Amino acid sequence: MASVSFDSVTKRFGDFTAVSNLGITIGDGEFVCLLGPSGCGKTTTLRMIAGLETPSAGRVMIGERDVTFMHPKDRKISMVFQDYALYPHMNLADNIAYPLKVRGESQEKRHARAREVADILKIGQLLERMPSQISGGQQQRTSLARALVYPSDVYLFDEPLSNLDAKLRLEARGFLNHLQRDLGMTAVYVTHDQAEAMALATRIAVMDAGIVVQYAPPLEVYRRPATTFVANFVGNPPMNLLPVEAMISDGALHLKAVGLATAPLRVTRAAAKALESGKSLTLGVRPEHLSLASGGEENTIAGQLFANENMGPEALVTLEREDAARFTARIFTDEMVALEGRVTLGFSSDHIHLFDERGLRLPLDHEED
Amino acid sequence: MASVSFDSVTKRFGDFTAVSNLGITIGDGEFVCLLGPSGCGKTTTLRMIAGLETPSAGRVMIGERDVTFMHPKDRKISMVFQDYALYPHMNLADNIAYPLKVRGESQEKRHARAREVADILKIGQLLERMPSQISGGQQQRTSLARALVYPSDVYLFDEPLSNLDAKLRLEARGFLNHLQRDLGMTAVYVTHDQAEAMALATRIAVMDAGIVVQYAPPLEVYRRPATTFVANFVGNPPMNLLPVEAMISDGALHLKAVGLATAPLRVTRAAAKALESGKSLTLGVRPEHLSLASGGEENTIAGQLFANENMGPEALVTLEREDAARFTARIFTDEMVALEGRVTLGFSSDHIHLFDERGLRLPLDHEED
Amino acid sequence: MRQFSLLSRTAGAAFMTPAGVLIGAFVIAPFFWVIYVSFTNRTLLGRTALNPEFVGLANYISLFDAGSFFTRGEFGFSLILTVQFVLFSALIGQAVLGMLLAWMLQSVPKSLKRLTEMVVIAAWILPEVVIAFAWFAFLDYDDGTLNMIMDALGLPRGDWLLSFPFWVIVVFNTWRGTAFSMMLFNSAFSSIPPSYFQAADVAGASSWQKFRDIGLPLIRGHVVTDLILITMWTFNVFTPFLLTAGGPSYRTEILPIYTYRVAFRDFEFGKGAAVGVIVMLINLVFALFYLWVARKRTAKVVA
Amino acid sequence: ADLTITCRCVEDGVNSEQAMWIKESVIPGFTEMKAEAGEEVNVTLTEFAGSDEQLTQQLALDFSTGAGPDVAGFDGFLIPSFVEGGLLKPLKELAGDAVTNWEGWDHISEGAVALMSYQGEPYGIALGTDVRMIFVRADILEEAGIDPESWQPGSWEELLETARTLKEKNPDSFPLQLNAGVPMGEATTMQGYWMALLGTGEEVTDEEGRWIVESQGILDTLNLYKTIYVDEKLGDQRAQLLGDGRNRTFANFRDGTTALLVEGDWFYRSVTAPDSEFAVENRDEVMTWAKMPAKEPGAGLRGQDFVTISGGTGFVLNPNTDEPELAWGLLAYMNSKEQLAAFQDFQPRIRIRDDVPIPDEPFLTETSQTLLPLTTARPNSAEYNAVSAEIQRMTEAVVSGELSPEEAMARYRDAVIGIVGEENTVSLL
Amino acid sequence: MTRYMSLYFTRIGFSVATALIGVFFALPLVWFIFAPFNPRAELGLAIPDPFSLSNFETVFQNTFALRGLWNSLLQSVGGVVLVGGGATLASYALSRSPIPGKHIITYILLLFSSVVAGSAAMVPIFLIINGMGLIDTHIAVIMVFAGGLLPTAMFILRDFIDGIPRSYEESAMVAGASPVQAFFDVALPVIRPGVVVVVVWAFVNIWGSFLIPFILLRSSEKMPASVAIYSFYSEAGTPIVTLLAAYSLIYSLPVIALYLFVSWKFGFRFFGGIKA
Ligand SMILES: Nc1ncnc2c1ncn2[C@@H]1O[C@H](COP(=O)(O)OP(=O)(O)OP(=O)(O)O)[C@@H](O)[C@H]1O
Ligand SMILES: Nc1ncnc2c1ncn2[C@@H]1O[C@H](COP(=O)(O)OP(=O)(O)OP(=O)(O)O)[C@@H](O)[C@H]1O
Ligand SMILES: [Mg+2]
Ligand SMILES: [Mg+2]
Repeated sequence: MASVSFDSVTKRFGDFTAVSNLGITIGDGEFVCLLGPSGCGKTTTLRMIAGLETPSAGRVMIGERDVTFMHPKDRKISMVFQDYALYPHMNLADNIAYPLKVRGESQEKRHARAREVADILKIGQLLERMPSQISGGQQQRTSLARALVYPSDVYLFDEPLSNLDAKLRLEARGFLNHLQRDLGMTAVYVTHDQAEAMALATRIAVMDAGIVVQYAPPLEVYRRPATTFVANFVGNPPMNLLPVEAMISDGALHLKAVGLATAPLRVTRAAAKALESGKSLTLGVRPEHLSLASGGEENTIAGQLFANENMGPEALVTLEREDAARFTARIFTDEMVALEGRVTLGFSSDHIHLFDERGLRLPLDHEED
Repeated sequence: MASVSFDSVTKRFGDFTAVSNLGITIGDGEFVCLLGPSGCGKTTTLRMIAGLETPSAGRVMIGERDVTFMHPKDRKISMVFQDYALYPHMNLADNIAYPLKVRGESQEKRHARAREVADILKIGQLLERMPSQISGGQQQRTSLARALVYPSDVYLFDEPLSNLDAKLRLEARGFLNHLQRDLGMTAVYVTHDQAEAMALATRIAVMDAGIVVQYAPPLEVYRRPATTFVANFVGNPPMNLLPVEAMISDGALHLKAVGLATAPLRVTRAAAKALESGKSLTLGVRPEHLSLASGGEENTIAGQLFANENMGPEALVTLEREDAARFTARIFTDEMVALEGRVTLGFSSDHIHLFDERGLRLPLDHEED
Repeated sequence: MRQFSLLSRTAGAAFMTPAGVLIGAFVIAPFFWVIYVSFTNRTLLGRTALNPEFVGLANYISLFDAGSFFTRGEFGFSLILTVQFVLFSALIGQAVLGMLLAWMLQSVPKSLKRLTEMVVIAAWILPEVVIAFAWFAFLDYDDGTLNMIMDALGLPRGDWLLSFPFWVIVVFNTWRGTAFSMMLFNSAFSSIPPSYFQAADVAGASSWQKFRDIGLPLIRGHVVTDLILITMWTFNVFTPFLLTAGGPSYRTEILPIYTYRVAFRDFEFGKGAAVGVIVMLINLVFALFYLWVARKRTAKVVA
Repeated sequence: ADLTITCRCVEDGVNSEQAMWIKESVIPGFTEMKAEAGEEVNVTLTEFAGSDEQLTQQLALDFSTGAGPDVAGFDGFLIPSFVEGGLLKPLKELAGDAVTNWEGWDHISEGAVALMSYQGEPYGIALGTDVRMIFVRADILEEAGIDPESWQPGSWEELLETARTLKEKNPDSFPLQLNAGVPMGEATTMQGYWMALLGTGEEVTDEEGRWIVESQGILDTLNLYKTIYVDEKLGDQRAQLLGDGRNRTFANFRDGTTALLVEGDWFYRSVTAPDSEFAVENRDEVMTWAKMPAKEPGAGLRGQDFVTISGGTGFVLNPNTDEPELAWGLLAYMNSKEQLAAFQDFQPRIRIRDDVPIPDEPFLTETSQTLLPLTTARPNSAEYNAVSAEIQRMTEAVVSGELSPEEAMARYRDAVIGIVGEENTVSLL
Repeated sequence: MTRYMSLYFTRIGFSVATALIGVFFALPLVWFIFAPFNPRAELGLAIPDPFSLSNFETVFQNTFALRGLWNSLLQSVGGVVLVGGGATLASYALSRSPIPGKHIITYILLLFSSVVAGSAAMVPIFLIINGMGLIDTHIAVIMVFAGGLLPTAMFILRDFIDGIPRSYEESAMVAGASPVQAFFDVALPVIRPGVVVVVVWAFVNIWGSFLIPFILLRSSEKMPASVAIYSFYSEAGTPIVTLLAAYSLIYSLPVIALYLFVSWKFGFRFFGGIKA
């Protein structure tokens, strides 16, 4: 095991900068998720660790070694590919044992070890099959087995679960969580599914257009998203965001928007300084912090019912405001939520997020640390 | 709009029976989801409505018309495909207007109508683009637009959201929910994602190996799964199931299994008759009905911590029992759930499900109707 | 800057070497020899064999001599004939028939599909001497299979090789080469997601509409490749020689046969080489034309 | 030392007898002779199964590069163009005195030496020569009430008259065959065009060696073709145009569709020989021959009443052979009295040496005695080959009905001027 | 019900049309099915009576012709090995290594090869082979065929390889394989279906070709079947129909067998196809 660090790494493809001035460090034994929308440079970052792309500038270190220009085969890494890249002409045993084969292990030893790993991953009875003869979930585990068959400094995962269906994904996720707990491996895990990142990571690097916008533990990312981008990206359904106008009075902050009524907010001194009345801000409330309210009170928002999805233990109620903005509330109940027409949702001041006009988080009093 | 009904429909591919003796009716204006695991015959059922497969036996009716052998183009249906099937060489306008083109509408009329529909679906400004130049969510809406451009009796959807990422899927789901509410269309919707089915359907047909095992409204399916199969399939994470032994004493039912302690259950008279002591049953508890308990009490189950996934507003805690069975609890909290070693989960008798040895639901007293 | 790639430049060069050497020796070197010789009056026999002279464009000019350009047995006649031959047998014959077959094969019963593919491909893979002989027997005036059929149908017999020699080689070449286009289009069609066609079915499209609106536009890239290859091959096809020897009266003397005559009967290498170069230029023009048409259509669609 | 020899001959195939002779007589004899002289020689025969034309192509390429067999079968009329191209060397230059001193020259007539010579220098030795005539189906003439024994047309008109009679008797037949068209290649020029043209008193060149590009003789010849194939359908027009036309003419004769066929003696020796594909049943009874008449009596070349022409094939030496003396030794040995005599056992024929007895074959004796005095040869010119190809085109244009004789001749004129240059042509009109 | 028919009319129509085209393709070959077994075969179509193998007996006595088959096999296999091997390596390099202008290269080579396919280039090829001292050798024939077929083979294969995910080799390298190991262990087996197509195509081309062996070979022991078939021409230079038909059938069997084998084992098709 070893740490991985990026030293001002930039990667350009022609004119296009895919990753720009990256400087994060992944500690030994950490499980870091790279999270971000399609095309934001996650895969590129991962591939630079693997040696499948060469940085245009900067250095990549694994432990104490500068691996910037090292061939992948010399890096002591393992990687799980999104499409698994199982060799269609080898059976599972040979697929799993391939890293041992290229290292010149004897057939016997290889297969013994492959069986060992396969047993751990519960695919021991499939070793004679060809990849085309097993299910997607089993393929996923085979590719995992291949990555684990040989001790590596760093384990890399490129959206390994994205080809699985919902249930298998959940199962595999639990499995990975367990594995990480057991092995304490250093892992870098690419995903664009925030739930996956939340469930697995010790730290999440949220990326946007080649830049890491927040690098923090999952709950931190969830509770204090650094920007509107993160706020919108993390959480399912995403945080409701609404443009509001700031009004300072009595050292407290009032927010103004059509159909919105908020209680005065106490802000940190630093934030208060930066704020002036009339400034436009963004208000954020997570769906799970919204509840059905009777209307008219403080800290409520109202609109026309847009959709009402009852799904067993919870319901998603979406209202549409006059300005076409939508607000979704996630209500934990296994009763049928029957609604019609105008709907009012309430929230508590404790669960309010505020962002300035550049989209950066404004620390509020209740979360001052 | 029209209803759809199946009259003892069976579909065989060679020796293999894909759909067997299907007899459901989809009412006018209903939104029915066909839900089931891969290969259970959902698509085949849908394609028989569309006319893309011909039943081996039985009749398919749309409204009053027997359409069993009718060509798809004469059925007055619209269909949205899993991969959208947008023609990559036509721009959105042409894609959307294609059904009108084959009906010989003039270029002008076609485009006017395409614009109308596109505007409703908020892709009006993209009409000149090619499918490759728009996002997955927009592609999804385009394919929806193509299905809506022409008035149909029935709308068919074959996993239309499965190619979208989590966030877009959620958004599109809300959108469909809204559309259904607005248009009141008769729709048959294939999915293997239970959340989708729960959120959208007026009724769900849960299928297994070509047979409809339960056909009921979503909450009914969630609350009273007819079989272990349904119980396991509906709900995310799925219901925890555990083999137990029945012990009847004092007209109450006691359940016995290692590490399990349940309060005596009152069962319906009918059920009590059928039960004998020593019979093996299956106990089911949904993850969202499990909570952390201190151990030793009644209605608890204990085991070693297997995985602990904290994901913002909720955490999934999985324990592994000595017999390798796993139990997952879904805990709604946005605090970090810190756990180690042995874990005990508790549940209430109200939230217990019981199934007999054939997997069929045993009605319990608290849900007697 | 070192840049990672799956195969380094050196390894790539090493991988290229075997093919490179063979191509260098037996394609590129002969190619430049042909170009060079096309500017000389080199022959094999007679006086100019020992002292070939550099004659500039004389070979080309003489090929395009206006006085005899359209005369049978001259270059111009062959050229026009060949263009027609390519048009009818490759573009209309092989490509269209191949396309038609590939399209229909998508929806006919499996056994029929296999059988048809088998005979079509047999026509393609059997050795040309064998094929030529089979056709000879097929077309024979007195007892050929074709005339037997004509008799049976109550139609007049035809003296095919004599009365319609050009059409015979057109049909022959179509017959011989359709397999390639068929296979190419077949796999092209089957790489189109079936849902595209089903969506059209549901939308109400007929088979022809599906072909015109979806099938054809989507395999445009394959069509271009196919046209480039079969055009090139047809411009070079020598097999009709075995059937007609270019006759009667030069009526089937397509350019490959013409070149053969000039280079190997008359041993006028200079002139033969010039023909070869012109054929290559025509091939180039055709290829560029196909690519241009394909690109233009794409551009129009995008715009 | 190793020697290779090539000819268009294959056991059980083309020129089978020749292949047998070389394999069974020449090679063993030669190796034995050399072995006795203490020299180990290894001779192999490469049997070539393709066409004459293809063999020419191979030899031309081989001789231009130093590859190829040491001794090669060769058609005499190609010698000038090969020599001009530097692809052949005189025997004397290759093997020196051994050639000059060869005893065989004394037994070969000057005319026969000339068959394989150019500008007075021998480049090879002919195996033999041939003559051309009209082959006749006696049975068919008889059926039409013509006495085959005495039948000998004295003019083209008489020839045509007979043909007309036969055609009338059997309208589906094509009684007369005079080769024309491109597919038959040199067989058109030699067996067809020359045989007619000579009957007008002309040759292809004039006395000074200039090529005649316009003349009454050419027109008369072309008109004869036109009469036969276009106007009166006395001949099988298809056979002149199709790729396998020559074989059709053979088949026509075999089947009796054609009664009068102008061919060389090879037709008798090989084509219709018993057991061959075109064997004529009861050949000795139903097949006779007649001389080819001039247009009018006395109008033929040199004022003759009848005409014929000869060519010859033989063997040449590879100009680049590694073993010129030995190769010559083999060539000389092949043409020794013993070997040519041995050849008669495989195939009786008039041999080139006067000391090899003519076999007891009435046909060979008669034809050679009658026709050899009348014969002539093709011009010894490097351009002949190319001009001959133009002649074939010209005849094809006429027999296919595509061009009139005048038009065809005009095109011929232009083409020949293009080949040899205007200064080397002459118009006799 | 009438509408039901319309669907099936298309299908039936297609089936009938396909069958007709199939018949059109089969007709010229029908003669071939009968003639070899007919000791009195002529150009006319006739059911053999009696059915006999005597033609084959005669053919099998012709050692020259039999050796021709062997030579064809030698040259085809040799050529196929060079084409298959050379094209695989080269197309792989073109697809995977950072060689500049690699797209245009295949097109240019394709055009070059079109010139060389014509008979005009036989002369320089003869001169080159002669210069190498390889006239009348199998290896000469093999190399010339390989050179001529390689550009097209590369054109077909490169497209195929481009369509194969790079993650196969990438995963091998991450696992510790060198580029060459990755090629042989992983890429090559995955490319195989494409190589098979090229191999069959090359085999068929070489197997039937006349001109190149004819120009480059001299001794009858080395001539392939395409040349040796002329030994079934009579004294007069006409085909001996019976023997020729029998020999043609024998001569055709290997390509048919190869095709059947390949389509059974791998499925002979242009996977996804080659496209510009
Ligand atoms: N080889 C390349 N050449 C040019 N551009 C590239 C190349 N590889 C990636 N890119 C571009 O770099 C950007 C980042 O790509 P990357 O694959 O890292 O995205 P990602 O975050 O993994 O996205 P996804 O979730 O879609 O996989 C994209 O815009 C992509 O188009
Ligand atoms: N054309 C066919 N020929 C043979 N078997 C088929 C055919 N189409 C479907 N099947 C089989 O019928 C069964 C049901 O297929 P169907 O496509 O309806 O499943 P599904 O429920 O839609 O599954 P998925 O969620 O994977 O799409 C499957 O086992 C499938 O293999
Ligand atoms: Mg990626
Ligand atoms: Mg499906």
